[in-house]
Amino acid sequence: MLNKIVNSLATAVADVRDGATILVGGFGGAGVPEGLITALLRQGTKDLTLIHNNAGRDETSIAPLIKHDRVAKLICTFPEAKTAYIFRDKFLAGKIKLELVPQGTLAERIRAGGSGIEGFYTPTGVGTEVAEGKDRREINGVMCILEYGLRADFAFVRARLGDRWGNLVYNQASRNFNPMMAMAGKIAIAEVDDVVELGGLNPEHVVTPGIFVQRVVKTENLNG
Amino acid sequence: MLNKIVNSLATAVADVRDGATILVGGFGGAGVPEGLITALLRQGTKDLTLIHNNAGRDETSIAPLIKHDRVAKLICTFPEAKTAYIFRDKFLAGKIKLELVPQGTLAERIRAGGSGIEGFYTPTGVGTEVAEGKDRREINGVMCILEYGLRADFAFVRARLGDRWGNLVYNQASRNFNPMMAMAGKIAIAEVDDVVELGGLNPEHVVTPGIFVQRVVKTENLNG
Amino acid sequence: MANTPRTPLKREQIARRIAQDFADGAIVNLGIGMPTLAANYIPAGREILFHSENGLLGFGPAPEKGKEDPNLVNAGKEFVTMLPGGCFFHQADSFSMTRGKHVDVAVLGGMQVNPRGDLANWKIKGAELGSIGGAMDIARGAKQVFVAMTHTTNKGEPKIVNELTYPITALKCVTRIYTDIAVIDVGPNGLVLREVAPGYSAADVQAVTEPKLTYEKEPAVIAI
Amino acid sequence: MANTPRTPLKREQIARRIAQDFADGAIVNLGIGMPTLAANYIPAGREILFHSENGLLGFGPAPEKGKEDPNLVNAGKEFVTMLPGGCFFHQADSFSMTRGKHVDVAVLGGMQVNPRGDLANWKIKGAELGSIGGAMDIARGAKQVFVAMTHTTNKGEPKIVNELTYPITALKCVTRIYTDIAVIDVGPNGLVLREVAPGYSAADVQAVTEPKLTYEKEPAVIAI
Repeated sequence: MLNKIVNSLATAVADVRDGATILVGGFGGAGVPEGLITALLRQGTKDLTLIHNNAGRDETSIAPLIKHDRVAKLICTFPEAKTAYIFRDKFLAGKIKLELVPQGTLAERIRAGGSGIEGFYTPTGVGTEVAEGKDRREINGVMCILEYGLRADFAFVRARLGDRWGNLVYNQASRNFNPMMAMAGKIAIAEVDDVVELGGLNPEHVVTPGIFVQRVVKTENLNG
Repeated sequence: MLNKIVNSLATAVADVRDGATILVGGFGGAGVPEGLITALLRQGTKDLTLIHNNAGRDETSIAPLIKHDRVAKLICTFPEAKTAYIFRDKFLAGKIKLELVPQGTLAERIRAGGSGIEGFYTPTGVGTEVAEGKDRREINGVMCILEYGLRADFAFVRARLGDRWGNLVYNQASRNFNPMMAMAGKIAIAEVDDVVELGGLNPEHVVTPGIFVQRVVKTENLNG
Repeated sequence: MANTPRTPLKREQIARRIAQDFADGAIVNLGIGMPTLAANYIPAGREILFHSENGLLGFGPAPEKGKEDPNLVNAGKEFVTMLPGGCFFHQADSFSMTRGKHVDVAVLGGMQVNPRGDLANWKIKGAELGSIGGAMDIARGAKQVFVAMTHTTNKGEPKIVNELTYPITALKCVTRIYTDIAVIDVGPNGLVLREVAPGYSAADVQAVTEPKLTYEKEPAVIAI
Repeated sequence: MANTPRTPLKREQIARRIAQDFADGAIVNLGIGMPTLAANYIPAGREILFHSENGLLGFGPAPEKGKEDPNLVNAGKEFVTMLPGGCFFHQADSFSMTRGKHVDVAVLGGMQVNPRGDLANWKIKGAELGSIGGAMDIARGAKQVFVAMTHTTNKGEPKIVNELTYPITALKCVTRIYTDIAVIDVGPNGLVLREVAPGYSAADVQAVTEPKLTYEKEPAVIAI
């Protein structure tokens, strides 16, 4: 029987090792797997590379991992924000590396990684500092740069409902990066509001087919 | 007011000109916009380039257009089939050109075209005749070939329901190529079982957001 | 007109002027800050669909107090509502929309624009950090890019310059510039002054604009 | 064993043998023809998820007579049903699954296989036409590729050869070969004979196999 349900957040992240690369879903405060992040903080892993749209949001999202020096490198699109003061201090102190990626390019690189597409040519970033050192090619009269697919050891995603085969549906704008990240994580772990019985999700409405998800865990309030 | 509803299949295809390139949805018999194809046959346009998974299915799907010598070129994945005898005869008589593309590469080329991605590196086809004349590149130890985004003047898609903003949902396995084709057609025309009021589709369940669709038309039985 | 005192537009007035240029049925992406205000001034009788790069199309105004949903936010992390016909999608699809030229108009903030329509808006010159977010993809991909900004910096330096000195967002993307004192088109032969704020002459605008402006006759006064 | 008459496996028996190698919970894609039969022989107690490249995961057996739905077909255009937990998706997502190494096992028909695991199965040598369909993507992308075929051609020529003479489908993809007389692994050092049909010796199999087979001891008889 194919059963991807895991009993606790702590169990779900127990095998994340030092130096792991982790895709973390969410955009601002919506769709961030806060429970998995908290469980990982308690688990103690360090030297992580995180891939996430933002650089933390006050004391939530990925900020606690950055605050406790667990993150060696961050790949993100929007590091400069009032709410990302923890990242800013660590960055200026030289304690964390940053790779800055345009948002659409980040989404596409992750999708490509999960799809076995090794690289693609995009017009986004041409003529900007993002293009520095990258291969250029003109196709159909459009100048493009070459970007590479992005995969990770783990993906932490946040969904509304999941079943034991790993099928997921999301909650409105909290969908954001989560479906692509599930595709590109070798082990994709979905933190869900609720687990439903197999057949509880309409086959027409499933957003992430279970094939992309390795573990499903019901959210818990670890700070309560 | 944004109203993409068109009154008849004939009106929907009236401006397709000789030499146009058309993406035609469907896989086998599922999800083929039969009404739009029939309307186009009556409209009389010729020298078409069609992009479709198959090469016609007995006397249905794109076969009537091929039979009446409207198609100058076909880009497809599965031309050799018992049911594609009309195409076979025309091809062997030198009356239609063929570009053969692996199915996943075709799907991805269409999605890329609709997404402003000009090209991508895929491992599919390496070492085969599909790779002949194509740029090669090894990325992350994986040998790949360069494939290009594919766009068309029109996309003919088949959906279950549509609204006046162009939002679409499909019917089970008839989804297949239709969503990508809607993305990549400059003018995407959706033939639907029924038109619903705005708000009649759940925002979580829309498969093709209306931004990708230019015209929505209720199906008609043109052969009745 | 010689008697009218020079009256630069307020932020809300710039936003109102921009909104007049949204065609009925247009799909519009509004950047954070002044651009977002344009949503409040849609001329009566026009239906505009707002796209937000975090995965929304067809969203509406802020919810009533107490009805905010953290899973329903726009790219500026503001609470929004969904209109009938709106839908959700993931970020890869969202940037297929922008990169793939499906969005009619993007309104972006600006730090500098040059006569070729190159835009700088994501990072202050010499800053340690900056946030790209969706800016590079959206500036490159929207069919029309409107820039909303004050005409000069706090120190009175022109923001419309011959050559960008701030980090570039995208090349040849801006189609129209809206400032507190002028509306300027980016044409094939450079900048064309279309409208001025009350009390301003073309010469007044030219005096705080580095590149040469052209205009056929004394430009119209912005209707506010 | 010397007394057992040589009894090559029937198609159904080959399919049954293949199905024994599907691990519980495996995601399996079955090619058209003999591979499809394997679905009928899943060992008791194992839950297998079938993927079809036209956009289905978790489909079940053929419907009752009279309940066929033309919108619910697999890649072989056969009518199927959906199991609880099944879902639909478009073809670009479907090939993200195969190309992106998310499918555990693909079972494909074969025309020729060589000791490096290169496969030919889409076009007869010298034919005017052939159909690639999803074969190149699936052969290249599945984690394991099982080939199901008769051991020799109608004329008795080996299909397991030193060098392919038929058009190639994919390089280095086949992991195991199931024929009417043997089960053979493609190992790092070439072909390893694992099992033989009743009444056959290793020497019998070698006699109709062009490359050298290795085996540690007289191989086991296929349990049918």
